[in-house]
Amino acid sequence: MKTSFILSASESIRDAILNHESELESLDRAIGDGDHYINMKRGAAAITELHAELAALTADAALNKIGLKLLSTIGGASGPLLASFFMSMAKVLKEKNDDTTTTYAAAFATGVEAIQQRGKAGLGEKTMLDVLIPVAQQFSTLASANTEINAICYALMQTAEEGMLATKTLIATKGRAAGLGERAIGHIDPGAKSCQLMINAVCNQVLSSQH
Amino acid sequence: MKTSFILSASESIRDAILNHESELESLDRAIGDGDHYINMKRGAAAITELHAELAALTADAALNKIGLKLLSTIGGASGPLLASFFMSMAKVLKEKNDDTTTTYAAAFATGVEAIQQRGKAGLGEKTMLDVLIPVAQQFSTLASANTEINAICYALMQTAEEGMLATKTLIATKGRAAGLGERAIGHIDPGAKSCQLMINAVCNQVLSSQH
Amino acid sequence: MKKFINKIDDVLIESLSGFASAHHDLVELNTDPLFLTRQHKAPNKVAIISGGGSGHEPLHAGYIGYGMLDAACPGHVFTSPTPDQMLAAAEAVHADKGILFIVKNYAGDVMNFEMAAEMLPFESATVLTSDDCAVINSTYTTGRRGVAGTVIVEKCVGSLAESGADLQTCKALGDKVNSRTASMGVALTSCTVPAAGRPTFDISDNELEMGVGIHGEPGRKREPMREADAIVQDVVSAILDALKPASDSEALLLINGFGATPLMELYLIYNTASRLFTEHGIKITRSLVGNYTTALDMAGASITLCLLDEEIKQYWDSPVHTAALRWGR
Amino acid sequence: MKKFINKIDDVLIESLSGFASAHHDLVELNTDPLFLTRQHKAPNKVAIISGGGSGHEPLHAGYIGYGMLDAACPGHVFTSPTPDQMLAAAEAVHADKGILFIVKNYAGDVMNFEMAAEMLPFESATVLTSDDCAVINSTYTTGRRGVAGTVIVEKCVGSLAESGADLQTCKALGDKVNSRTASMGVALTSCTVPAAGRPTFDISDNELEMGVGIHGEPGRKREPMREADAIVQDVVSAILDALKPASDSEALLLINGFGATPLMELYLIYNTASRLFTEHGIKITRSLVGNYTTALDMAGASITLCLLDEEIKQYWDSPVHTAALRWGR
Ligand SMILES: Nc1ncnc2c1ncn2[C@@H]1O[C@H](COP(=O)(O)OP(=O)(O)O)[C@@H](O)[C@H]1O
Ligand SMILES: Nc1ncnc2c1ncn2[C@@H]1O[C@H](COP(=O)(O)OP(=O)(O)O)[C@@H](O)[C@H]1O
Ligand SMILES: [Mg+2]
Ligand SMILES: [Mg+2]
Ligand SMILES: [Mg+2]
Ligand SMILES: [Mg+2]
Repeated sequence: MKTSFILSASESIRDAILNHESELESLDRAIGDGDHYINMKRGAAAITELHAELAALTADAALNKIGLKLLSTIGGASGPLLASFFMSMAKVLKEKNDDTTTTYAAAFATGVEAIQQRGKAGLGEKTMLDVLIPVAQQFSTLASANTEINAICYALMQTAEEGMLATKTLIATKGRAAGLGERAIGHIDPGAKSCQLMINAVCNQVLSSQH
Repeated sequence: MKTSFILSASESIRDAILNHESELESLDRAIGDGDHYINMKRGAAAITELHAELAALTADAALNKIGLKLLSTIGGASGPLLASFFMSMAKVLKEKNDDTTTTYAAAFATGVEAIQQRGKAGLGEKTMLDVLIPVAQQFSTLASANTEINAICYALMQTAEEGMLATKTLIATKGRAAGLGERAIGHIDPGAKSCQLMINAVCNQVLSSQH
Repeated sequence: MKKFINKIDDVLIESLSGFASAHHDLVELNTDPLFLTRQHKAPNKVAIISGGGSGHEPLHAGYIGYGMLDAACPGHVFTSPTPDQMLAAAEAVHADKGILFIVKNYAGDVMNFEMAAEMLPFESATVLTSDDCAVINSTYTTGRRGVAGTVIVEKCVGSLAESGADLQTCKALGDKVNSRTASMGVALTSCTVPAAGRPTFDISDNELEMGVGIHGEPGRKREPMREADAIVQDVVSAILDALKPASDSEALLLINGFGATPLMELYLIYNTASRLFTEHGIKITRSLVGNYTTALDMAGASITLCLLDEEIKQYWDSPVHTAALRWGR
Repeated sequence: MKKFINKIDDVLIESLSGFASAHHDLVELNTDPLFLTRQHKAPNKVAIISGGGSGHEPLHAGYIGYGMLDAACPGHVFTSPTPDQMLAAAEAVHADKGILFIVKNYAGDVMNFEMAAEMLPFESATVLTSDDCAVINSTYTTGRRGVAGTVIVEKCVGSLAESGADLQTCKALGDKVNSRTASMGVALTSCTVPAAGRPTFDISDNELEMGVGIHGEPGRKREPMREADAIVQDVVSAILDALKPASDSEALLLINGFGATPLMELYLIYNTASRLFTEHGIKITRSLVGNYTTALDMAGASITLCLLDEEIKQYWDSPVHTAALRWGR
């Protein structure tokens, strides 16, 4: 992976977040405390400020730095979770940076596992993991089957979207919405939404770089 | 003066106050603290409760008791002022209860003087005195001229109304509205309004007892 | 109107009962007439009594206790108490050195306390507090209103009385503290008197009421809402105009919330106000930030500056043990 | 949104600067990373550090000082602070007996403090407070939230630490106090996060939010507004269900305002709650009424009951000297 890809992907992510201000804000207002958009925006802005510094690093070092920066910037529940994701992903890439889809799938899966461990949560608890776990699984499956990168991107975007939408009918058992019981039903989880947005942004970045 | 007259007059006063709830309330909200109606209502209710006890007293004793009761019930600025009025009036009637219009005019004037002393205020300060002072003066003048009681009543009601309306264009220099400066202009003083209502009620009481 | 109340006529007594029960080690409640006295009546001291309309909590009952008040007479919400309350309270707490009434300068309070003082069988004196510089003083008016600065007067006089000082000495300190104190308030919303059931005044989302009184009385001016620094600047200027402090003065800065303003905002105001006063050469050496003289559920705050001298500092710093102000014991 | 603020991004730092300057005798502010420490660092004691999202003032910075916290890490409004803050705070206050983190049980706080603890070069332990019985505990959820009961935990543990107790003893007391404490809150209005600029939730004039969280998170149920006694009755029942106290228990009753509720109403709530608990055979022997764990400008209140024993009483009663809680010195 090239560091320049990380930089442009992080810009796409930031734009995706900024473009969904009112949606993210109202989702967290409905079943959380209303700050998810602000948290994500603060994180994205901090990474943008870091660009010059990141540009000089290898991809894994850049991802690790991004993780550390998010850890000290976002706060809330999403901060340590996303930080763990990037730092764990960085570790995998540091060991084996062979630029294969399988390696990226493995790195992604390791990142998602780190989120699971940090948050002690799994599938079906109405969190970002309802997007991330299915995406990680599918990514690994498709990568080991040597699926072409464009096809992988389309598939992951669709899975992310499905996972995000599926949170709507769930009762939350983790995070702030866990206090809500039945009242959480009918609302998409904000973290699931922002993860779907980020996956979408990165996939589109990959797709456009293929042309 | 008969105690029974005091009792029925106090009922007319109470009704007049209760019938002007929203007007009194909004006047004090505009240039005061909004409690004048509540204060007057509390005072009127306390006198109603006292009726059985008052009925057994002479007129002057009843008026004195009313003053004391108002003193311990109304509070605010209007409480001690109205209490002083009734207690001073009672003193005059105790000395000379000859049932002449001149005596009543003198008693009324003494009551109004007590208000002036207690509140250290005079004419034109946008208070109840802008009703009471002109009424007291006119009452004395008409009484010494041996004017017929009905004519006196009509005249006093008109003077009270004029005094009340005149407060609208004044700047307040006493009471809560004194902090307002120019902003008090355009609002009738709540205490002036309630005094006008009370004078009206008593005059009508007199008029109807003449028939 | 949404409030934690049952019957409107019972709000005051239920609230005072809760207060007396939560602080039964400090105060005792008498219901007819209504007044509160200090537990552990101190012998041989001037008895300090305050009171006024309710709705300004913790003023005054929250300041009953060692080093401050001996009794408080609460009136109905925003309505002066009546002389029978002061007489009964005085009877309960007098200790042969006379009674000092501390009264906020409002026509109603002044007259009710005055009548009580006239009827009182003991020696008494009165300190009228009049720190609200929103109301321009003039010979034609009843003068400035007493607002949050009253707390400073009560604290200092209370501590002096504790030391056994006589009535005139206590009154003199109260008058001195009052004369060195100026306050001004700003409201962002109205308060709602329970018995009225609706806001005392209407104010839109882009307005503020500059110089508001603690009963929601309109102030100097309805002004456009603006950033905190600009608002604080105007209040600070009014206070400096009123006190005209020498440039090396030492002062106590009190940021008082009116009831619905978060501490976060009060400290932000403190930050700006202390910077502005400091720029003016004033040394802020004492501070108090919180809800000390409120106006029910009004959003807003007042700024109070009290110019200190060695005597005022001494009595401000002395131990106090009340429900709302406590240090040194 | 009408608030005393300048730029939204500066609210927190300006407010904390005001706080640090008003209480410079008690606390010191560090800005990068953001944390506050106690002046007069105590030698040879467990260092107690708390923190969490801002907007709950005086929690936590208001509880820094003798007999309570050594440091506090404020996050952005309603957002957990980050591990670098805890690490720097720990570095500043550790005194060779380890660090005790007191953390309100919210996913974000738990994870950020956990990561800090993992990175910490000192021994540490964590007390998770989880007194909010609005959230029914179950094996599937992250469990109850930590709310106003946190103040009682911080007070007792802080006093114990002052006596020189070791880390595990301090943690054990914290866990014990927490397990004997239950709270539940009711909101009448929403709060408005400055950065959001609009109320977190909509609520009409005849509704209340039963079991609301201190960030304006929806609670158990949206219910019709009703009289105070009926509301308090429901909250008291939930607390009794959660704690199942023996009928001769002794308890501390805390009525906590969320920021915009007048003291008059809080004491009225105290009056009803203490009567109801007493009817249930519980002896209320300690009390605290005021704004101790707020949610910005939310109107509402929570009720907290803490079942006392001799040990908890001893550490509750011990001297404390912080900006928001002070007695005995
Ligand atoms: N234990 C957890 N595991 C995974 N994701 C979680 C967990 N707790 C919370 N989240 C995610 O974090 C999101 C909320 O993030 P954010 O609003 O930034 O933080 P906070 O909840 O602290 O305000 C939720 O929507 C959810 O997706
Ligand atoms: N010094 C005074 N002299 C005469 N009347 C006064 C004086 N001060 C106030 N008032 C009258 O009292 C009225 C207000 O009474 P009220 O609202 O019951 O008491 P408060 O002003 O204490 O709330 C004013 O409208 C005015 O007429
Ligand atoms: Mg959130
Ligand atoms: Mg009035
Ligand atoms: Mg009044
Ligand atoms: Mg949050």
